[in-house]
Order: sequence, then C-alpha cells, then structure tokens
Amino acid sequence: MTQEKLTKDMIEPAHIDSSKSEEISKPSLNFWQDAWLGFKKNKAAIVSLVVLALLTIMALVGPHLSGYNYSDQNLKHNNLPPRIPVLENISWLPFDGDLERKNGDVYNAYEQKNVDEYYWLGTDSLGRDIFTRVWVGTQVSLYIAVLAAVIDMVIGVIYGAVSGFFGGRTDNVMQRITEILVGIPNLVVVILMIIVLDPGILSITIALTITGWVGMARVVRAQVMKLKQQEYVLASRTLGLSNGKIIWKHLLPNLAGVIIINTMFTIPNAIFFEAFLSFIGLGLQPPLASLGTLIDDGFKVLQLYPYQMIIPAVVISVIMICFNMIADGLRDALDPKMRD
Amino acid sequence: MEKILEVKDLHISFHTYSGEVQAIRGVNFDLFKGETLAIVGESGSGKSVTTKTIMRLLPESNSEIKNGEILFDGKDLAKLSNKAMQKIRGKDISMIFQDPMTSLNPTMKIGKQIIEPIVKHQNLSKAAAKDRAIDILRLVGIPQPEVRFNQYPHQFSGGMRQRVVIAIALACNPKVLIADEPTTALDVTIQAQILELMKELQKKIDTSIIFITHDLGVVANVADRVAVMYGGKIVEIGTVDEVFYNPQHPYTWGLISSMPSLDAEDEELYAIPGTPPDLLNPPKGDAFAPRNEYAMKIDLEQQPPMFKVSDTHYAATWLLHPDAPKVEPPAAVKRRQRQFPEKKEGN
Amino acid sequence: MANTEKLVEIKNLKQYFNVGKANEVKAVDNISFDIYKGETLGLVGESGCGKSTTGRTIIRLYDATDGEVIFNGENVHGKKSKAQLKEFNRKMQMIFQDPQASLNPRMKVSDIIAEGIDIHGLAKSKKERMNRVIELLETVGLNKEHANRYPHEFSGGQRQRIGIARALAVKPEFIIADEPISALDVSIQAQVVNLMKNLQKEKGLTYLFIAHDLSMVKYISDRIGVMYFGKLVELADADELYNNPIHPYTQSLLSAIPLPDPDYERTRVRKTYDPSMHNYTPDEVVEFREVKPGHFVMCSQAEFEKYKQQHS
Amino acid sequence: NYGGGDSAGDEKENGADEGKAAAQEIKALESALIPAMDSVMAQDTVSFSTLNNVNEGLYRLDPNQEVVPGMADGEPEVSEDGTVYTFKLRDAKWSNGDPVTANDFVYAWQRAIDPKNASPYGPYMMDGKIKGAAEISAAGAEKKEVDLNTLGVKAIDEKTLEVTLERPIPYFLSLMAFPTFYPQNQKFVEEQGADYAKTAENLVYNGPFALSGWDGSTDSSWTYTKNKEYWDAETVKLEKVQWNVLQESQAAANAFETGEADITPKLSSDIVPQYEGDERLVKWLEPTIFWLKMNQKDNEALQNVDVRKAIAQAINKEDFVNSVLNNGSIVANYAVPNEFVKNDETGKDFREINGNELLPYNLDEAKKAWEKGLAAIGTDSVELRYLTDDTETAKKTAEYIKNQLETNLTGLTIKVESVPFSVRLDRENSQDYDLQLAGWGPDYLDPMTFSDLWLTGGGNNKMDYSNAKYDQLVKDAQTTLAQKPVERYEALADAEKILLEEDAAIAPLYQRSSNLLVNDKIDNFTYHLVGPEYSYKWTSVK
Amino acid sequence: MVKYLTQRVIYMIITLFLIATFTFFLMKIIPGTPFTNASKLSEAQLSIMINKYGLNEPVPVQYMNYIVNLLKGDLGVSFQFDNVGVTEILMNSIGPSATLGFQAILFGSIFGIILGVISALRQNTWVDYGSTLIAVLGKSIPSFVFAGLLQYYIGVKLGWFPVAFWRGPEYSVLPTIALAMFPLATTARFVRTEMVEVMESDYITLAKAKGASWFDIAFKHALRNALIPVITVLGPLVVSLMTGSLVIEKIFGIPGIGEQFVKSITVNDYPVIMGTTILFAVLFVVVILIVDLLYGIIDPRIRLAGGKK
Ligand SMILES: Nc1ncnc2c1ncn2[C@@H]1O[C@H](COP(=O)(O)OP(=O)(O)OP(=O)(O)O)[C@@H](O)[C@H]1O
Ligand SMILES: Nc1ncnc2c1ncn2[C@@H]1O[C@H](COP(=O)(O)OP(=O)(O)OP(=O)(O)O)[C@@H](O)[C@H]1O
Ligand SMILES: [Mg+2]
Ligand SMILES: [Mg+2]
Repeated sequence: MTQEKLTKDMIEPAHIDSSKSEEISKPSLNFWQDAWLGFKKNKAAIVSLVVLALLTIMALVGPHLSGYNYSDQNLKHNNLPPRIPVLENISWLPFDGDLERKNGDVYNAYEQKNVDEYYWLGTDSLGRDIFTRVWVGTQVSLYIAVLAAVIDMVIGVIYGAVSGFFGGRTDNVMQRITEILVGIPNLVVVILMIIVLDPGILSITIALTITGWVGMARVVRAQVMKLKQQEYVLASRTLGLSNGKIIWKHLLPNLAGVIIINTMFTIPNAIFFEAFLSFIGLGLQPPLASLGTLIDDGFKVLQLYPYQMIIPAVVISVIMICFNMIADGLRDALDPKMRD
Repeated sequence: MEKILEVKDLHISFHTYSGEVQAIRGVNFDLFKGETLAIVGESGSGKSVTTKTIMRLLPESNSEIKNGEILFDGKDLAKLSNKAMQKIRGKDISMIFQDPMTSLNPTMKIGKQIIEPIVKHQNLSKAAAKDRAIDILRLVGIPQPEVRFNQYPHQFSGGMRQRVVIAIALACNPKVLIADEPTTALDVTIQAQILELMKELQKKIDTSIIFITHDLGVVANVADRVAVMYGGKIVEIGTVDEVFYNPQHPYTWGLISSMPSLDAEDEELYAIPGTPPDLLNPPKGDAFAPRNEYAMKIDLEQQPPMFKVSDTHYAATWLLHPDAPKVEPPAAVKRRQRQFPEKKEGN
Repeated sequence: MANTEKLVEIKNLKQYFNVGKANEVKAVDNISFDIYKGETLGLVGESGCGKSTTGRTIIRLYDATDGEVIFNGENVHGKKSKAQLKEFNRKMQMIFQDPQASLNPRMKVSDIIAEGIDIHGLAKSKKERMNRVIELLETVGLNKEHANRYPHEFSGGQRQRIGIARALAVKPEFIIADEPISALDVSIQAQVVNLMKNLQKEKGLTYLFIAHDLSMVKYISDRIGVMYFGKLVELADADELYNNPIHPYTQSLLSAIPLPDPDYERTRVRKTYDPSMHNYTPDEVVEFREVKPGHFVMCSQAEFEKYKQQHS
Repeated sequence: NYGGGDSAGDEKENGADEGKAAAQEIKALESALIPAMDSVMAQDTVSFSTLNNVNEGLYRLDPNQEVVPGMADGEPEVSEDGTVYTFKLRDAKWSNGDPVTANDFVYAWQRAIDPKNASPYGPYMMDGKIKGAAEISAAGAEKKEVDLNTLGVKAIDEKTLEVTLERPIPYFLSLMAFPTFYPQNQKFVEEQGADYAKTAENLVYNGPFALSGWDGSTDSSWTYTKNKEYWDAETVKLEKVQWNVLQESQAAANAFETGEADITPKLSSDIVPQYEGDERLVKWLEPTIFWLKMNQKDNEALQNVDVRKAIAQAINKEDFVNSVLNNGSIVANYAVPNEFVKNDETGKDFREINGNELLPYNLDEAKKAWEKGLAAIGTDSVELRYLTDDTETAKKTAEYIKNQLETNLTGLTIKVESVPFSVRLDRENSQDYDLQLAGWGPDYLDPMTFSDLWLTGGGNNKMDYSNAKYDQLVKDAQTTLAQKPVERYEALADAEKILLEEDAAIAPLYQRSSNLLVNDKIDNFTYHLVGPEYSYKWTSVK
Repeated sequence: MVKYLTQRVIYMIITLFLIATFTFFLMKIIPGTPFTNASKLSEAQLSIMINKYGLNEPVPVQYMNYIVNLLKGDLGVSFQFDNVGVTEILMNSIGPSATLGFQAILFGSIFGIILGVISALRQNTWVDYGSTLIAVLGKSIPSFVFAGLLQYYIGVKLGWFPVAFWRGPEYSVLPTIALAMFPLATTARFVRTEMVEVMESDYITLAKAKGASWFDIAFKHALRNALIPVITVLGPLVVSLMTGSLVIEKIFGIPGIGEQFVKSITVNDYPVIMGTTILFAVLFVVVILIVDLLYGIIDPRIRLAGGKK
C-alpha cells in the first residue's frame, strides 16, 4: 500500500450539516403530479392513452366525417365492401371494393352495382355507411365500458368492502345475497325488465347494475379481509377513525390496483352483455348500434362480407388492448412504491 | 489456513427506473476453511447483495456484475453459466435466509423441501434421500422427525422452521454456508438455540460460514472474523477481538456506541446522525463522511484505501493515515480499547 | 420515578381468541398490573406470549374477554358515548411494531400525521393544521420537507418517527409502544429510543414499552414486566429485575441475550426454562406475589417462601 | 355420452363399401328437436314432419301438393249435404304387424279431443268442424264429465270409418292429411301406457318409414329406416335417412359443404346469397304472408283509415324483398297468399281473382292519405310503437320499416320494440301494441285459413278491426256457399278487397320464400305448403 | 371439519331454497303462456290446458305444490316436450354441456397456466407482450366469433375436424377450443400477475439457492402458490361453462343444456326453467364449496375450521 502524503488542508475537519443529510433530494410534488410522472414513464400506457383519445374523438366526430348518417339506408348500395380513394390503388390493401365469391371469383362490388360513391369502410345489408356506424357504435360501447366500470367501482367495491370489513354475520348474509343474485337466471330477470322498462340506455344501465358487480365485490371482499388487519388500519382505529372513513381513506386507495385490473375483466363482459340485451330487445333502439351489436350482425354474414364483422372487431380489440395497457400503467402509477 | 473463497474487487449495479444503483463498489475479502466470517453493517450497505452474488441469485433482469472475481474451487463464480451454477448451489455453497416464516414454500411438505437438493446433488434414491433428510432433521434438533417430515411449514414454530431452513442448507454438507440474518426474526431464546446449533454443526462438518447480521451481540457470539460494511464497501475487517476491542473506523465506532450496555448508565445513546448514502449518486469521497463527526476535508474528496492495522486487521479511513491527526474515539469505544492491550497479551 | 399516581390499572385482564372453539387461544390470561404517571413500563417475553394482545386490549382494539382496564379512573371497556370514546382515543395512543406496515403506503406523511388532528378537530384552519404537522415533524427530528412524501421514501428509522409523530399529534397522555424498534437496524434503534426518552421528559408522557430485546427495554424502562404464555410472571424495577431475576423464565431470558462483547460471549452460559420444573400440585394457588418491595413474581406459596429467603 | 355415435359410424362405412351402387341413404338436418311423437300431442313442424314420414292418415300430400289416398282406399262417400263422410280403409299394417283399422282412427281422434289429454292441436283442428268436438271442449273447460262417443267419428266396421261434420267443409280431405287426424294403434298405446311415444321403441308406424335411434325428445339425432310393412313400400326408395339437429344456418351450410349433410334446414336469409345461382339451392314460395297489424284499439290515429292507408302504401316492399331479404321472397299486396290454393272447379289460383295490386307501394298516394289522415285527427305528429320478434330477420325488417315510414311520412315516429316470442304473443293478446309485424301460415289448404282471421272479435283479430260487410262475406263462404266453390272464392276475394282496398286494416309486406340446400345426388326432394313440411316417400338417391 | 361441512351444507340449502323461491315468483311474472300456439286456441281449449298443468291455481299454491314435489325429488314434466320429465331432460342435456365445459376448462386452464408462467418468467419481453395480447383478445372477442372462424377455416377449409355434431371425441375439438378462449385468457392473466409476485418471494430464492432448475422452480415451487386467485375466478366460470354456452352449442349442434334453458325461458316452460335453475344453483354452490376446499388443499395454511373468516 503506497501512502501519499496528506496535506494540511486535507486533514482539516469537514463541516457537516447534519440536518442537511436528512433531506431527500427529490422535488416535492403532489399526489397527482407524482402519479402522472409515474404514468408518463410507461410508454405503452401513453401510446394507449393517445390511441384511446383518438378513438374517443373519432367516436364523437367520426359520424360526421363521411357525409353519411348512421341511420340513412340506401338499399341500392347495400353490402358494399370498403373502398377508399387513393388507397384503392394499392393492391395489397383491402380498400379497393373487391369481394370474393364462394367459388373464389373476385369481383368489384362497386362496379357491379354501378356505385360511384366511396364508402370508406363499406356498407351493411341496409346500405348504411359502416364507417359512420362503427363510430356511433364506439360511442355506445365506450359509454357501456365507462358505465360498467362505474357500477363495478361503486356498487361492487362498496359491497365487497363492507362485507369484508365487517365480516361475521354481515359478511355471511351479504355473501348469501350475492350467491342468490348469481343463482337466479339472468335471462329471467332481463325478460322481466323488458316488460317494465323501455329499451334503451337506461335499461342497459339497470340490467348491468343488477349483477354486473358481483365479481368485483368478491375480489374486493377478499382483499379487504387481508388489508383490514394491517397495522395502519389499527393505527387509525386507535385515533378514533370511524369504520366508514377507514374503508374510504385507508382501504380503498390500497385496493386501487386490484380494482383497476378487475375492471378490465368486467368491461368486455359488459360490452357483449349489452349486445345480448339488444338481441333480446332490451338494449339499443335499432338504428343505433354498438360495437357488440355490429359484431353480432357482421358475424351472420362473415363468409360473404367478412369486413362487416372484422371492422368492429378490430376496433373493439384495439379499445380493449388500450384499456388494459392504461390499466396496467395506472395501477403502477397509483402505487407510490412502483414509481421509482 | 486454506482459502476457500476469494472475492476480488467486486462491483455490482442495479439498473432501475431512476438510474444505476451502485450497490457494491469494490468489495474484497477471503474466506478460510472452517471459519466464521461475520458481516455487519447498516441496512442497505450491501451485505445481502454481496452474498447473493456469490450464489448468483441476483435478479437477472436488472442486476449486473460490473467487475470482480469470485474464486471458488479454482472457478470464477462470477462468470459461470447458470447451468453450472445450479450444480454448485445447494451442494458446495448453500444459504440460509433471514425470515423463517417466508423462506419455506408454504404449499410443499417439509420433507420434500429437504429432499430436493439431496436428490439433485447426491444422486440418492428417493428412499435413501428420505433417510438422509430425517437424519438431518434429527441433527438440527427437530423432535419426531419421521412425523414432521410429512408436515407443512405452518405446522412448525418459527424456531423450528429456521432449523428446517438450516437443515436444507446443510443437507449436502456444503463447503460454504452463507447465513443472511438467520436469527433476526427470532426471539432471543430461540436465537440462542439456533446459534448454538450452527456452531455445533460447523464443528462436525468443518464448513466455512459467512454470517450476516447487524446484531453485534450475535457477532460477538459466533464470529471468528468480522467485516464491517458501509455504502457498498467493506470499511473494516479483522478478527472479532480486533474489531470489538480495537475498532478503527468511525462507522464501527458509531455502531458500538449505539448499543446500550446492560450496566446501565442513564446517558443518551449514541446515534449515528444522518441517513445512508444514496447509491444512485455515490459520494466522491468516503461514503461515510457526511455522517462522520471526525470527517476531514479529504474524506469528501477521496476514498480512503484500506489501511493495515495488523496482519489480520484492516480499515478504510483516512484517520489511519500517518499524517492524520489523532482523534478521540467515543467513550464506549475508548472503554473497549482499554481492554484491548490486555487481550493481546492474553492471546 | 417520582410519581406514584396510577394512570392505568389493569385488573385480571383476559383476552381469549376463538372462545368455545377447538382452537381457543388464551392470549392474555388473567394479568394485573398498574402503570404510574410518567413512567415507562417495559413488557418483555418471547414471541407469541401475548404482549401485543395485552397492548391492543388496553387500547380497546380488542374487547376484553374478562377483567378491566381503568384509565384515569374510568373503565376503558365500559359503555361510552361517542364523545367519551373520542376523548379516550385522544388520550391513549399506540406506536406499532412494523414502521412499514403501520403507515398507509398511499398516504402522504402530512396526511398520516394530521389524521388524528382532523378526527379530533385540533386545528381550526388548513394553515394551523400544516403548522402542527411541521411542528410534529420537527419534534421527531424530521423537517417540513418530508411532509409531502410517501412512507416508502423514508428509511426505517424515519418511518418509525412518523409513527411516533402520528401518535403525538393528538397530545396523548399514555402511549403504548408495541415493539417500536424490533424491526429497525441497531444504529437506528438508538435514534428512536433517544427520541422517545426525550419526548417523555419534555411532555411527561407515560409509556407501555413492549419488546423482546431486554437490553433496549432495560435502557428505556423504569419497571419491567416479563410475560410467559399469556401470564405475567415477574414485575420489578428495571435494575432490580436485571440484577436479581427471580422467576426461572426471567433468568433464562436474561441468559440468552448476546452482548457485543466477544469475551463475555465465550463464557456465557445459557439457562433453559422448562415450565414443568415448578412441579405445581393441582391445589397450589399460583399467583402474583410481592417477593420484595415492588418486585412481584408469579409463584406458589412454597416458591414464595423460598424466593423470599433467597432474595432478602 | 356422445349421442348417435354408432349409427353415424356405421353409415360412413356402408356408404364407402357400396360406393357406386348409389346407396339409398341420405343425411339430413333438422333445425330443432322432436318435441312429441304422439300425433295427438304434436304441435310443431319438426314433430309433424317426422310423423308424416313414419305414419300416415287417411290421405297425404304428394309432390305436386295434391291430396292422395293414404290409409283410405280411394275417394270417400260424401252425404248430400256434405257433412257425413264414409271412408273405406285399405289393407294396411302397423309395423308390428297389426292391421290398421277404423277403430284406430276413432281411438286417436277421441284421444285428441279428450280434455284429460289437453291436446294442443286436437280441439283447434276439430272444434266447429267435427261434430260434437266444440261441445266436448266446452264441457272439458268447465271440468264436466264428457262423453267421447259424442264425437262425430265412428267405426262402422273394421275397415269403414264414418265422420260427421258440423257443417260442410270444402277442404276436408286436405285436413285428413294432418297428423292430428292420424290413427293410433289402441292396443299398442294402452300397452305402453305412460311410456307411449317416449322413444322410437315405444312407437308403432304405419308410414313409409320407421323411426329408429331416437331416445326421446332430448335426442338430437335419429334415423328413418324403410318400413317393410308399409302398404306402398315399393314406391319408397330410401333405405335410411339419418337426421341431426343443427340450428345455425351457417353451421348447417358448413356441414353441407363438408358432406356431413345432404339436406339442410331452411336457411336464414343471410346465408342465401352465398348460394346465389347454385343448383343445390332449393327455393319455393311458402304460403306464409307477413304483414303489419294495425291496432285500432284506443288509438285515434290508427282508427283513421287514411292513416292506415298511408302506412300501408309508404313502404317500398320491392326494395325490401330484393335487397334486404334477398332470398326469393316476393312482395305481397294481398292477404291470401299466391301459389297456395286453386279452385277445384276452375283450376285457377285464388290470386287470379283479385290480382296482386290490392294495396301496393305508392308514395304519392301514401303522402296524400297521410296529410288527409293527420288533418282529420288534427295533429301533425304521430308516434307509434312497433312490436316485433327478437329474431334477426324481424329486427332487420323493423329497421327498414321504421326508416321507410319515418322518411316517407313526415311527422311519424316509430318506436321499435323487439321482444321474445312469448312476450309478443302476450302483448298481442292484451292488444298492447300499435303496429305489429306478424306472419300467418296456413294449417289447411283453403283461403279460409286466412280470411277468418279478420272476423269481428275473431280469435286472431286482436286489433279491433270490424267490418260487417267483411264478416258477412266470410260467414257466407263458411255456410251458404260452402258447397259452391266458385262463388265461395269470389266472396272471399271480395272480402279481401274490403279488408285491404277499402279499410287498409293490415299492411301486407311480403310472402316468404323458403330456401334450403339439397345435395344434387338427391331426386324428388318433396316439400309441402301446409301441414307437415317434408315427405321422403318419393325421394331417392340418383 | 365435519362441523364446518354441516354448516356449509345448511347455508347451501338455504341459498338454494331462496334461489328457487325468487326464481319461481319472478318466472311467474314473465308474460305469456307456456303454450306455443296459444294464439290459435279457443278460450275453452286454453282453460283445458291450463287446468292440466295446474296453472289455474293461485301462484302461492302453485309454489307450495312445486316445493312439496321438489322435496319429493319430483321436478315435474316439461311443457314444450310431450311426456318428458324435467329430470330426464336435465340428465340428457347436461352430459354434452358438462363434457364440453370440462374440456374447455381443462384445455383453457392448462394452456393459460403455461402461457401465464412463461410470460411471468419472461417478464417484459415480446413473449410476455404476446401472451398479454392473446389474453386481452381472448377476453374481448366473443366465443362465437372464434367458433365461426374455427368451423369455417379448420372444419370446412382444412377439414381437420368435423364441423358439427356430437358423436365422439373428435367432434368436441373445435367447440372446446372456441369455448376455452375465455378461461385461457383469464387464467393466463391471473397466473402471470400472481407468478410475478410469487417469483419474488423468499422461498423461491431459497429454491434457487438449493440449485433447483427453472422448470422445478416454476412448476414445483411457484405455480401452486400462484393458483389461489386463479381457482377463485375459475370456480364460477366452471359452472357457467359446464352448464353450457348457448351460442357454442347452437353453432356446433351440440345437444346441450344451454340452448335448452334459453328455449325454456322464451317459451315459458316453467318446470324446465325451475329444474335448470336449481341444477345450476346446486352446481354453483357446490363448486364454491369445492373451491373453498381446494384452497385448503392447494394451500395447507388455509384451514377449514377457520375457513369462514
Ligand atoms: N433488486 C434490486 N434492485 C435495485 N436495487 C437493489 C436491489 N437489491 C438490492 N438493491 C439495493 O442494493 C443496496 C444493498 O442492498 P442489500 O440488500 O445488500 O442491503 P443489506 O445490507 O443486506 O441490508 P439489510 O440489512 O436491510 O438486509 C440497497 O441500496 C438496495 O436498495
Ligand atoms: N386475532 C387473533 N385470533 C386468534 N389468535 C390470535 C389473534 N391475535 C393473536 N393471537 C394469538 O395470541 C397469542 C399472543 O399473540 P401476540 O401477538 O399478543 O404475541 P406477542 O407477544 O405480541 O408476540 P410477538 O412478539 O411475536 O409480537 C399468539 O399465540 C397468537 O397466535
Ligand atoms: Mg439484507
Ligand atoms: Mg407483538
């Protein structure tokens, strides 16, 4: 070990400010800024957010872009495949208005029907513009998604939290109630609703409200039973915090991850439940469409006019992928521990 | 004495969202056959990371061995393939973890968990492995091992679980046993039993032990030599007597002073001020300097090298530089140092 | 210990879990002791012997199976109006073992500390509330920069200080500290213990200090109680207990503490305790008896005589 | 646990072995299970069709939709007033070897009217037609004792059956082809007791085929095997028809493509365009008309004839059948179907009397009528509820009609309510609708099955339509003109004119076409317009 | 254990009873008669039929009769099928549905587990993203779409498997796959989430320290600990899959219970509605009980005695 000499000033006592060392060098931000910062780091989530925003904007303005109305029927122009100016000349893109017959023949449906107009995403069997209808459908499906999420979060979370938190007899009774709700056939209930209610958004809302939240309630209950023994809950209790506030202030924020992830499981169910409701007549009024009903309708002619199902299916898939990515990002961002 | 393990200039970093955490910044030590080396130091000082590196158990996704060698049996463990490492883990080097409550798989019977490494490394038949496992259980003092063999971890008390973890670690008579805070979660009476057990077993199979803890009482009990870590480095290393009775590094001083002694003096306990260094941006000089009341300007500028105190005793502090001013260690340390010369003579 | 005024009296307290079921646990089994104003009473014993349960029952987190806890002359477990309950919650506070688990990870430090202030309406304005929080942070050795952070951004010692600040926020008279330092690094334990001691001096607090590490307990406590399997087996002044442990379990406990002194460790002999050594006959009354003034031991009449002889 | 495995497996092998010899075996699909094989209890098309192939009544329909003798030996003797029919039975046997006797008919018919059995079709087919039937039903409804022997059916001897009618019924012979009037082997039925008709083993057959491999109503596969005991067994070519249930049209088409089926059920209109121009697509016009019922009860707007006319004429049906349905259905501007019945005497189709332009699409007329109607009720906007089924076609139709009516008639708003079938029936019964899309298919070969729907207070009116002239014409056709075919048809045609041209009581939309796929190796595939849908007696493999 | 089970069974019976009661009365409110050709029938005939099926009694009396018969094990006779007992209908149609559902659950959960494990082990790689994509699509696209595509492309175009019917194992391949997409997606998502967490726990590190291979670690050590949430969600799913999927049964011509049930509701076949509801409810509560028992088997720490809390 070679030892160099230490100069005088080197061995002078260093001045140490001990209070300074207590500081943490991160800037101070509020909860939402923090969450946003964390969220921003998640590229997939940001991209999804942008895509979803675009989809939402399209859902609002899309129906006015093509010049057709979602309910305008033109039977002379029905079942036309997608055709988009310019893109129609790129042969590998499916936007040239060609269709294939069962025997493999390819023909141009526009030429055959003598149609000069362009329907960007084609038309359905009543000659309505699919581009417009898909965006109208997106509007509805987004509404359903939000609605299902809200129901899940409000009823499911509260129900589960109360059941899990109070435990004992309360829990026992509440669990039996959910079992009964699940046990009574959905269809019976829904048909009864047809009698009482007018079809439409309100009916969908109510139908979803009746059982849509049971899954969430189960998950939340299990989680609450785990969390309520945490010491920070006990600590608040010794401070005299009421049960309601303990659930609200302490348990719910810590359930955020589970809630968000579980909501992602509910949303597609809700979207297709709506389609089912529409099918039996409790859902949307006919000229209105949702992505679910568009897929249902398109499925019927899948072999003849595949685009009628593929287009809404693609939109719904993109929405769901975005939702899931955002949910994952959100869960991480809302968890202070995951932020760094 | 025969060196069984040599760690040379080990640097390890973690890649995190916030940047590169330089958890280990140049660690050197040797481990001799049959000895117990205790590693002490503050939480986050890199004790676990060092030993996990030896076992190559760091998460592959975000950790990186930036530099250094870990020589064992003529092989550099730092560069071994995962497959090759699997043959060494559990057989030549095994490990005991801190928390007996979480170290055992809750859904697997105890017996199976013990048999696993035996079958894997010793090529014994299932039946033979079972006999061996029951022997080991008996060895670590589990009553009725045949019955216990078929039970699940939750049917064991904390102390018994830790014995099982030890049994697993010892199943293949490892050459090196790494115990990472094996008794921290236990209460004193059980802790005492476990420590006795480990010492006994070490005598029987002549294993070398690396024992991590931050309880100096435990260190005094088990260690032959002690390494003190701070901020990703070993700041002092020596025999147990040297470190306890003649500590040289101010951090070691701080540690010793903060222990209340049983012969009560009603003075305030010494507490090391400040917080541990931020390993994202490790300080240029001595990592301990900001919390060191004896710090000199050079501490802020330059990292101190290891100064030799004796053949077995080294410490990394500029205070040991011949040019450095002599400083008064804290009272508790001075008391100990007073005992030290006698001890030397005693030895 | 100047004060002899009783702040808390625990009388024949019992706390059983799963009463009437196969897995009944007598976590606390008929214990009685007093805590004087301004003192620190340490409670030690091996893991699972019922220390936490005792503390939690005292603060009404559990409803006692039997017995009573009298605080300031009032029965804690008796029927109470909302206001009385609030008052009680204000006066008695708790610090928890695990500084990580006892702070809500989704709440900012300022909100954690202010929770009690909000509940008890101790601040009239936002500003006053914030000032109180800052004051409390400073009291426990943190600074106002920390108010806006989340628990995980702190070291263990700092977290435990937040826990203490939370308890202090409501200006309690009595604090139950349930293993406040067990989860901490030694070098940080000292910080917390110093802080608690200083606060006691400044604010005249009374502590029930639960731990299983005897050396720290001895350092901080005036008197120490030793628990074994739900029962209090010995209670005495800290020094007295240390120097003259009477109950064999206490002796075994003391002998198991490793000290940071290699020489001592090389020679230390551990005593083991086997409850069957007492050889109590079924008709013997085993109860808490004062062997020396202020030194109580759980023993039978025969043992009592024996101890008295040995220790006077 | 996989149904029908063995028989299907066998068949594959057989088919492969025989190869060139054109095995007389085919595989066909049904759209639903067989709910009942007891001819007395049957009430659905699958049961009727199956019964028709394994059993036989006095008469049956042939490939030309003509009534030909079955169990009856030639034409019956009919009394002067047309109310007593005497049938001679031919020598025919049940599949267990028992002879088919006149008593088998008496027994079956009595079972069908017996209130104890609550046959869903018996009283419907017999009341008001067979003497005594209505009285028995009425007594049964009041839970009184009934004497089944008062029913107008008697076995004169083993082979002679005498049927007494309430009134002369011109189409009576075609009724005799209906399964409710099939014979039942009394001895066998009574032997089987509660198990009768539960499975193929609990049945006897007197038709071209026998049923096998049918384990009961939940079985989704079964087989017709040639009935050696059948009196006309020579004519029957097919040895075996293997049946499976497959409801989805696309799935059925897929099964057809892979050769797993030679005949599909009727296809939904979505699938039909795939087979445009394909020879294997068999298409025919069904005598089923779909129309809008306009409920006049408590509805000022629909009580106004101009409003009704406007609605009826504002829908472009041409576009609808060609572009939306696109399955061969045709525009209906009438209330009695085309290609349904011919006048026995003149041989002319009923439709030739009134033609096909009774209430056609006419936008100008519609608008004019609309203005007039609105003025009359003094409003400029009307909202109507449109009740319909929740099937695919019904909903698409609703969308189209809503769009047509709302665009063509300013101020009209249509609220579509698509509900499950039973709910629709319920709401029809309680007359809780404004407009309703409904269809009607005949049960027997006579325009009356359509004309008597609209009688005042008629069981099927359910829309408060009432016109004394109309009632009179239909009553005449039922009574005084019963035996004068030409005048009778004219009376019914006049009534139709009143119904549509004068009153626009309903708005006819289209007459449905049926489409299904039939393998081109199959010869003489036979469907029927009334009663049971298919006959395999004449079908063969090329 | 016995005590716990008895208690559970009592709760189950109460739950079942309530489900039956509610369903009975709700069902009675549904408009319409069970007689499909009701529009053709005269008053007299209708009342004959109503008498025959006991529908003329006041609803509470009908209910009492139903319950009494139910206790005798008599589920009544179907209205839509002539002379067929409800028990018979259920016995015959549950078979195919249950087989199919079971296969779908088995297939879905096995592949879901594999997918989930792989993506947990290869966190944040393209494998992980790929399996997330599959999972999201599996949940977002309804099973009838998969069914239609499989039938056309695999059945018709490639001819690998029969397109429809129910005659042997090969016939169940396509419907099983179509039905399995949902449980597959669900399992994959849950297993991944749990595995990521489990892989960070101490006992996994210990297993690694023992020298166990990655396969042993993933499947012997980690998986079992990751299964609890999976079976929690799969439990109720098992019931809904075993009790038939209307569309899948329709598309593949499977004589299952799902279609039967929907039909019975639309035609008001009261006895079949009730019978099926009770069957579903029994399956449901039994599956929930089994799931609870499974918890104890999968994780021995969860003991039954304290099971309810
Ligand atoms: N997986 C990881 N990712 C990022 N940083 C890590 C990781 N593991 C450890 N570190 C960091 O490495 C440093 C050393 O950690 P280590 O676990 O070795 O401390 P220790 O000395 O064992 O502390 P303790 O006494 O608390 O166990 C710490 O700053 C820690 O934050
Ligand atoms: N809610 C509960 N239900 C059932 N048993 C309980 C409950 N809480 C505690 N126990 C049992 O009561 C006994 C005493 O527990 P307690 O937590 O008071 O011990 P402790 O002395 O604080 O231990 P430690 O030092 O580990 O904190 C233990 O056996 C424990 O398992
Ligand atoms: Mg560590
Ligand atoms: Mg405790």
